[in-house]
Parts: sequence; C-alpha cells; structure tokens
Amino acid sequence: MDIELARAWVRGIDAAVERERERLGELDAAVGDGDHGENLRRGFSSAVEAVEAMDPDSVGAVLTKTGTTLVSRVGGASGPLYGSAFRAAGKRLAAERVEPEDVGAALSAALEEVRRLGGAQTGDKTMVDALAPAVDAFLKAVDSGGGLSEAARAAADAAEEGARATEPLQARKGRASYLGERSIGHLDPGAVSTALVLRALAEAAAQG
Amino acid sequence: MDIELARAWVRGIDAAVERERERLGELDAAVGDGDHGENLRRGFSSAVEAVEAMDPDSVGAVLTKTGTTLVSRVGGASGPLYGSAFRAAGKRLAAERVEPEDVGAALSAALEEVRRLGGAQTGDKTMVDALAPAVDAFLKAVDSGGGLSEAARAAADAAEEGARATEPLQARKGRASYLGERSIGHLDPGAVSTALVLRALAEAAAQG
Amino acid sequence: MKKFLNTADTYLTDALAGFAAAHPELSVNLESKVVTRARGPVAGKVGLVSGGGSGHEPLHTGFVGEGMLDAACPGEIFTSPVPDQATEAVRAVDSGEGTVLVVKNYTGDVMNFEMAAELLGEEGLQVETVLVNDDVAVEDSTFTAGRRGTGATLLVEKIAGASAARGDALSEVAEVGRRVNAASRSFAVALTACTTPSAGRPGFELPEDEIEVGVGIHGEPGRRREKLRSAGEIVSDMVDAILDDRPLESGAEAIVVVNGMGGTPLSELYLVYGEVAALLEERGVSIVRSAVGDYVTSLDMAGCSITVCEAQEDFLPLWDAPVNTPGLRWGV
Amino acid sequence: MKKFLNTADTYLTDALAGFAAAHPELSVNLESKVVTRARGPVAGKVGLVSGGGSGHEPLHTGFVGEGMLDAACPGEIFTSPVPDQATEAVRAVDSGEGTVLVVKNYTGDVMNFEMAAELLGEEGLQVETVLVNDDVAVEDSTFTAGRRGTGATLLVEKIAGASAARGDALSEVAEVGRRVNAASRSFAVALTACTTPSAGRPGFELPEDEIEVGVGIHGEPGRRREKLRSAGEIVSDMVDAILDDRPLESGAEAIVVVNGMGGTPLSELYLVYGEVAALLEERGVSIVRSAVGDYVTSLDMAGCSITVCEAQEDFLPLWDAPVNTPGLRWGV
Ligand SMILES: Nc1ncnc2c1ncn2[C@@H]1O[C@H](COP(=O)(O)OP(=O)(O)O)[C@@H](O)[C@H]1O
Ligand SMILES: Nc1ncnc2c1ncn2[C@@H]1O[C@H](COP(=O)(O)OP(=O)(O)O)[C@@H](O)[C@H]1O
Ligand SMILES: [Mg+2]
Ligand SMILES: [Mg+2]
Ligand SMILES: [Mg+2]
Ligand SMILES: [Mg+2]
Repeated sequence: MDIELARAWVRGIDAAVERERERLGELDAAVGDGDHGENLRRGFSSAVEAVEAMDPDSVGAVLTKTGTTLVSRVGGASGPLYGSAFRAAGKRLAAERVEPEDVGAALSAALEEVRRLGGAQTGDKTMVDALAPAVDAFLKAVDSGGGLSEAARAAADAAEEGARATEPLQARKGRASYLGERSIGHLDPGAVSTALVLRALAEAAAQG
Repeated sequence: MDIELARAWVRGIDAAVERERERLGELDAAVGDGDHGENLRRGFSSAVEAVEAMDPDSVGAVLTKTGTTLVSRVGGASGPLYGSAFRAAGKRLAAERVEPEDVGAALSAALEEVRRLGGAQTGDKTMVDALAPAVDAFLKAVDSGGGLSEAARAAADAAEEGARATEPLQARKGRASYLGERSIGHLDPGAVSTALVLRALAEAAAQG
Repeated sequence: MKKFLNTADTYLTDALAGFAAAHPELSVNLESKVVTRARGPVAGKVGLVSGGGSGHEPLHTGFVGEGMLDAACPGEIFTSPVPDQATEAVRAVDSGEGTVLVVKNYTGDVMNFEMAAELLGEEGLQVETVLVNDDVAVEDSTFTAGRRGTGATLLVEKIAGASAARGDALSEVAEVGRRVNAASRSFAVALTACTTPSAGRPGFELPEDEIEVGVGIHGEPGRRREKLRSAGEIVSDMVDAILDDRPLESGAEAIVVVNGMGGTPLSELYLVYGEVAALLEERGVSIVRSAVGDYVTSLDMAGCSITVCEAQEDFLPLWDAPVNTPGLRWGV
Repeated sequence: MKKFLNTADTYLTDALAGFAAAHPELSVNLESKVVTRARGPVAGKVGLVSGGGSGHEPLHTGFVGEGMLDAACPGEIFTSPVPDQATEAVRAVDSGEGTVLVVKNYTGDVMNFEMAAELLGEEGLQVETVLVNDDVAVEDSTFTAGRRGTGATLLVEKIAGASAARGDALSEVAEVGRRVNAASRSFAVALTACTTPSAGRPGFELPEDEIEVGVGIHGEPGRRREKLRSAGEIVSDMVDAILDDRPLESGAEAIVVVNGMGGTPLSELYLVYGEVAALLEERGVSIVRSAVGDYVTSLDMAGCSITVCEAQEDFLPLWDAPVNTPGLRWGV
C-alpha cells in the first residue's frame, strides 16, 4: 500500500458512506438515534478534504490524519471509535510504502483500540462483530501468501458476513443495548459501516 | 305555555344538544374553535338540573333560571348570548300560564337582546340568522290565530331554513369572521343550535 | 388522541389540580376555577386580573404572582371564562384601589368580562378593562369581530403588572397596558392543528407539505393555507404582515416575542428568532428586549407567533422589573 | 417533515445563531459551537461545563449563566460533542480552580469527554467528571451501556452550579453533583416519535393508541410498547419503576421534575405532576421542591419524564440559590 492508495481508500469510504448515508441512518433509527449515516458522512467528507490538502510523508500519516479528523468532526460513539482506530492503524505504517503484513498489523491495532475504548466483545452487536472477523480474514489471507488486494477482499467479505450476523443478536453495548430484546432482528449500523470501510479498501486495492 | 311546558322545553333542548353535541363541535371546528357542542351540553345539562331543583312561580322564572345558568356555566360567545336571550324572554313571562302572544313577545325580546349584545345583523352568519326568521314566523303564526304548537312549529321550520341559509354566507361576526372568505361553505354552528332550541319548543308544545 | 389525561371531561380540573400542587405559593380554587396569589389583596396596590379560555398555558394562570397578575380565571378549553369567575377573581384581589382586567379581544371574552364588569360596578368596585387586539391576520373592521388578542398579552400583563406593583394608580396601570397593546402587532403560523380533549382529534387536516398562515390561538384554521417553505421565507412574510400594519422607522426600538404554540421545540423558536432579528436589523430596528419560548399556546399545536412591540421609554424599566410567577421569573 | 428550518444541514447553526441573538449576555462561538458566559472565567470559582448532543434544548446551552453552567458545548443533533469542543469550553472558563464536567452516560458522550479530559490533563488543567445516569428504564449492568443520563441533569447542573457559585472547591462541586445523581431516578414515556432534521421523518412509527415506555432522550424506541392508558395508570407505572429502583421511605423529602420532551403542552405536564404528587403523598414522601416544564427535550417528541431526587439537607439551599440562565431563572 502506498500513500495514493491510502488516500483512494479514504475517498472510497467517503463515497460509500455518502451513498449509504440514508440506509445507515435508518438502521440506526431502528435501534438507536438515527445519526450514524450523517455522522460518518460529516466525518469522512472532512477526512477526504484533510488528506487531499496535506502532503503526507507516509501511509500512516494519511490514516492518522483521517483518524484525527474523525475524532474532531464526528462526535457520538462512532467518532472516537473510528477515529482512534484509524489513528492506531496510522501509527503502525510510518513508511511511504507498506507491505500487506504491515497493513495486517495496523488493522489488528485498530481492532485492539476499538476493543479497548468501547469494551465490546464479539457478539455484543457492535462494529467489533464486523471488524474482528475482517482482521482475522485479512491476516489469514496474508499468512497464506495473499497480496493486499486479495487479503482486503477476504476482509471485506468477512466484515459483510459479520455485519449480517449481528441481526439475530441482542445488543450489549452502545445505544442499541437500551432496547434489550427489542434490539434483536436488526443489523448493527456500525457493523454495516465497518463492512463499507473494508469493502472500500478492497476496491481501492484492486484498482491500485 | 305553563311552567311544566317551559321545563319540558329546557329538557328537550338538553336532549337535542346532547344528541347533536359532536356535530355542533365539528361545525364549530370548521370555522371556529370546536367547542360549541361542548359549551351547550355543559350549559343545558346544568340548566335542566337547575330548573328541576327549583319551585318556580312563573313560566318566566324557569326561563330566567335557564338563562342565568347558561351565563354562569357556558362562557364563550354562546353563553352570554343564549343566557341573556333566555333571561330577556323570562322577564316577559311573569305568570304561571302565558299565551302564545306573550311567548311571541318574549321571543322578540330575546332576539332584541342577542342583537344588542352581539351587534350582529341578519346575514352576518350567526345565530341571528336562525333566530330572526324564527321570531318572525312565530309572530306571524300567532297573528293569524295559530296556537303555541303551531307557531312554534313555524318558528322551528324557519330557524332550520335560516340555519341552512348561513352556508353560503361570509361571516362578519364571531370567530368565523377571522376566516374571511374561508368561512363560506360552512353552516354557522350557533344558527344550527338555535334551530335545535326552537325545534325543542315545537316538540314540547306538540306534546304539552 | 394522544394526551396524558384521565378523561376528556376531567382534563382541565386535573391539570389545574397539578398546577395547584406544583405552586403552593398560589391559591387555586378548583371549584370556581380562580387562581390568586396566596396572600390576598395587596394593600394600596391596583389589582391586575386576566382570564380567558384554557389551553394557552402558561397564559394566564402561569402569570399570577409578584409583578404580574393578582388573579387569573381560566375558562374551559378555548372557552372564555364565565362572569362569575371574573367577579370572584376581582373581589379576591381588590384592595380598594381598583382592578384592571386584561381581556383578549374575542366576542366571548369581551361579553363575559363586560357582564362581570357591570356586576362589579354595581357592587361599587372600580374596574378598568384593557383590551388586547394585536393579531394583524384579522382585519380590524366592521366586517370582522376585530383583531384577536394573542402574543401581546404577555407584554401587556408584564408591563401593566409592573406598573401596578410599583404603586401606579388605576388609570395609569390601564393606560400603560393600552399603550403596550397599541404598540404591539403579532402574526402566527401553524404547522399542525391542535387537538382539544373533548374533540379528540385535530381541528383541521393539514397535509405534510402545507401550513396554515394567520392562525389564532384557538386551533381555528388561519387566513390561508400555503405550501411549507423555508423558515426564512415564512418569517419574512410574518414580519412583513406585522410591519405593514404598523410600520417602524429606522432607529426604532422594539421588544420582540417569538412564542411557541405548545408543540414547537425551543430550537425552532430560536431559529425563527434569528430570522426576525436579521430582518429587523435590515430595517434599522433594534431589538432591545426579547422573549423566546412558550407563553401563549394552543395546546399541542406546532407553530409560532411573532410579536413586535415598539418600545416606548417607560416600557423597558417595567419589562425589566422583578417578576415571580410560574411562567415568567426574573429579578426575584 | 414540518419544522421551521431553512435546510437540514443549517438547522443547528441557524438555531444557535438565533440563540446568540436572543442572549447577548452569553458568548456563542458559531464556528466551534461553544457557549460561554460573556465575561469569561470567574476568578476563584470552579468552572462547570456540560455538553451533549443538540436537540435537548434548553439543555445545555440554555443553562449557561450565573449560578449554573459556565459553558456548554452542543454537539450535532443527538450526537455528543467532539473533544475539541469540550477542551475549548473548559479552557475558556477555567480560572485555575479546576473544572467539573457534567457528562450524561452515553457511550459517545463518555468517550468524547474522556478524550477531552485526557488532553486537558496533559495541559495541566484539573478536570473532574460527574457522570449522570438516572434513567431506570435501562438496567445498569454489564449487558447494557448502563443507565442513561436524562432529567437528573437539570438537578445536577443547578445544584453543582450553585455549589461552584458559592466558592466550593473542585472536589466539593463534583461531590455534590455526584450525590445529586446518586439520589435521582428518572423514567420517561413517549406518545410520539421525534423527527430529526436530517432524517426528515419520525424515528419510529407509533399507532394512534400506543405509546413507547422507557424511552431515552434521543428518539430511540423504548423498552416496550404499550396501549395508551389513562394518565393515572401511566404515571403510576412510571413512579413504581422509579421507586422500585431506589425506594423512598415514608417521611422522605423529594425534589420532583416533570419534564416535557418538546411537543407536550404544559397543561399535560401539570396533569402528570398532579398524579405524581398524589402517588408520592400516598407513600408518605413529601415533595419539597418541584419543576414542571421543558428542560431536557427530544426535539418535537410528545412525552414526558419524571425525575425523583431524594432531597438531602444541602441540596435545597443550593437548588434555591439564585440562577440566571435562559432556561432557568430565579433569585436574580
Ligand atoms: N462500546 C462500543 N464498542 C464498539 N462499538 C460501539 C460501541 N458503542 C457503539 N458502538 C458502535 O457505534 C455505532 C453507533 O454509532 P453512532 O450512531 O454514530 O453513534 P451514537 O450511538 O453515539 O449515536 C453502533 O452501531 C456500534 O456499532
Ligand atoms: N356577535 C355575535 N352575535 C350573535 N351571535 C354570535 C356572535 N358571535 C358569535 N355568535 C354565535 O356564537 C356561535 C359560537 O358559539 P361558541 O362556539 O359556543 O362560542 P365561541 O365562539 O366563543 O367559541 C357562533 O356560531 C355564532 O352563531
Ligand atoms: Mg447513532
Ligand atoms: Mg366555539
Ligand atoms: Mg370557544
Ligand atoms: Mg448519536
């Protein structure tokens, strides 16, 4: 992954979020407060502006800037979570060009940070349910010799699968947990948006 | 008309108002504030209680008590108007038994009082549009030798006709006047209730 | 109908009972429906009494207290009080200096308070009436019942209340109340109809993209129906209606009330206020005092009214004077 | 969607601009979205800062002023503020005595304020956080995000504000805030869903004869859906939920808040208050202070919350102490 690919990834997330804004809002309205789409749109459009305006010296700089922008523009639960995740990933990628293994380590660090901050386990019906299997799949693909594009595709597939699997769960973290059993039968919006983030990586990697 | 007939009249109005409460409310909602049915129900049910509880020495006493009760229970525009009308009528009927001519004079006095208090002319789309032709018809019927029952029937017919005729008018008094041209095409609730009052008299007289 | 209520018939008394429980500093007669300051007439002070249909809370009951009303008589929902209520209220607060009645200009209110004033006059009590008629949506002509009393009632009751509190004479209190009314104009717009407990459903049907323009405070339809537009456009028309009726010169000072009708969030009212402030600034009018909130409501109606009162010199100290009521409180 | 607004995107800044115009005594930074008292830090006084998603007005912006908050940072509608807002607010009011942050217990609010507190700590500023979590509709367990902060926020901000105003030290201000929170429990019911400007339609569909029971303040559905019943029955369940969670003995004294969600007429709130008062009286609990009105709202939602706070000895003088803010005002 190089700097341009990192930027393309952020642009790709922004486009996906813009496209899915309404749907993310509806998913959040069903179990939360309906702002998830709007939150991410605000955050990633600012992030795109920020990473376009900067002259980064590393892949990590792009991701760190993305994270910092998310933290200072999004608010809510997803702002600190996604923001810190991108910052944690960025910290691991202090080079102009990084290998799939590095990206895997960065994604692991991001997952670790989300878990630390939010305290959610897999099965709590949060973004962790998409991110954790995605990171696993990414690492496994790289382990078995896959390139970035291949690993990212595996991660995106796993994230989408993980997001779908949140439907029957009862939420134990975040706003949806207030609903108790009524949270069952709905997709977790953050898990769905996490799948968008990883699909955007897969697409950027396939083109780059 | 005797004391019992006067009481029966008030009971008859109460029954009619109870029956038509919702319709009067809807008519009032279309051009006013929707409380006309409720106002009259509150007023006439109290009036029935009051005239049942009293030991009146004249027909007028029953009507005066009715008027006083309406004034102190109804409020709004219709409270003072109907209340004062009944009181004005009552004042003219200081006997245990009164003739149709006396009733005619009492109804005239009631109309006069409504006109004085409210300042409405015929055609302003108010209760006057029902009451004025009713009083005319009553007087005419008595003039040509009709009894109370006959005169009251003529009055009720004329009041109903007068109420119907308010539909195409633009209101110039009361709340409906706030609507300007939008008041056109609706019946005036007070004119409709006035027709109920006179129909109740006709029915009481027919039975009495 | 979705309301917190027990039965439609007991709505008003239940709400008044709750009001009484929440405000032990006031005396609430649930039988006669008269609310007074608990300590009775204030010696040497002119009384200030108002009343009208219920459903406009905090008006009028919520404005009883130090520096504002001495008593209020709430009628049934949207129905003016009966004369007995007004006479009882006046008798309860008259200290011998006379009483000013603040009456909103509706046929029913005017007639009922007139009957009360007549009775009180016969008893030898001095009563002056201040008629509030600020709503420019209604033409003030012989072809209508005249302009309605709406948002300016807040200003009249506060300013006349302060005048009475500082010891002004009967005629002075009435006079300043009348001048406030004369200096004030209002205009209101409804986004939704309201539902009275007894009707049980909205007073009119309003499609999702339409508003009622020029409404009063009793849930009646307005002068016309319009498509919903941006707040800037709606408010601009409202301010035009107000200033066309009573122009203000550049350099004039105004007190502005942006009043919610009961179902409008405060953030929308502030948004409206921002538009009003910008429009008045364009015209060189400076807003010297303002009030944004629910003061003269129509049950659960979503909508707002704008009142502009040209501030005369003596209005401001009276507006600023201490007031301590459930609905308006400062300085004490 | 029927709202007074220009565009969904500008709703919040337009409303804040109107708030700024209406309250020249406050300083409103429309860029960074921070509201402070115009005169800056008060020497020798502990700062009190709060914030949270917008759409709950008057909370928190309307509680900035003498005797209550020194600053508020409003986030986007129903979205907690970002750390930058909180740090700017604290820096603007810190006089060297430290600052108490009042944070409602939501995952987002907690994380964003924590990040801010960390940054501020690194800058050498002293910050104490008071977490408000009074809503008994949510079980406070490891299987949830914990009880939400709702109506008790009013009590915490008023009482901690008075504590700071009289010169209490940082730890004392935080401590009394925490004790108020610990003594308070709330429960809310919605008659209608609310509509955020960006969604443009109600957050959930609710049939004409159903209510959402145990809702929060962000337009989420509640714990369960029920048939609409009489106010007496609904309120009885609400009070039971509150007192089951934190029982009050006969003889206890309570401060009670009946809070409207934005679309509820004041008369209904008083009606609800009347029911609460009767139920507490039955249990021998006396209400020593009360507040009935819109304090912690959810845009245009029709509904209400009930908060019962066991009044400890030092709470009352602090509750009664002068306060002068747009949303709460007495004694000055
Ligand atoms: N404690 C947590 N750990 C991990 N993810 C969480 C946690 N709490 C919430 N989330 C995620 O955040 C998403 C909601 O984000 P968003 O709607 O933007 O914030 P908010 O809930 O503050 O409105 C949820 O769908 C969930 O995936
Ligand atoms: N000035 C008036 N003169 C005669 N009748 C009037 C006048 N104003 C109103 N009315 C009558 O009163 C009726 C309304 O009564 P009601 O609804 O009970 O009172 P309100 O208008 O105060 O709500 C109208 O339909 C009309 O017939
Ligand atoms: Mg959300
Ligand atoms: Mg009516
Ligand atoms: Mg009426
Ligand atoms: Mg949110």
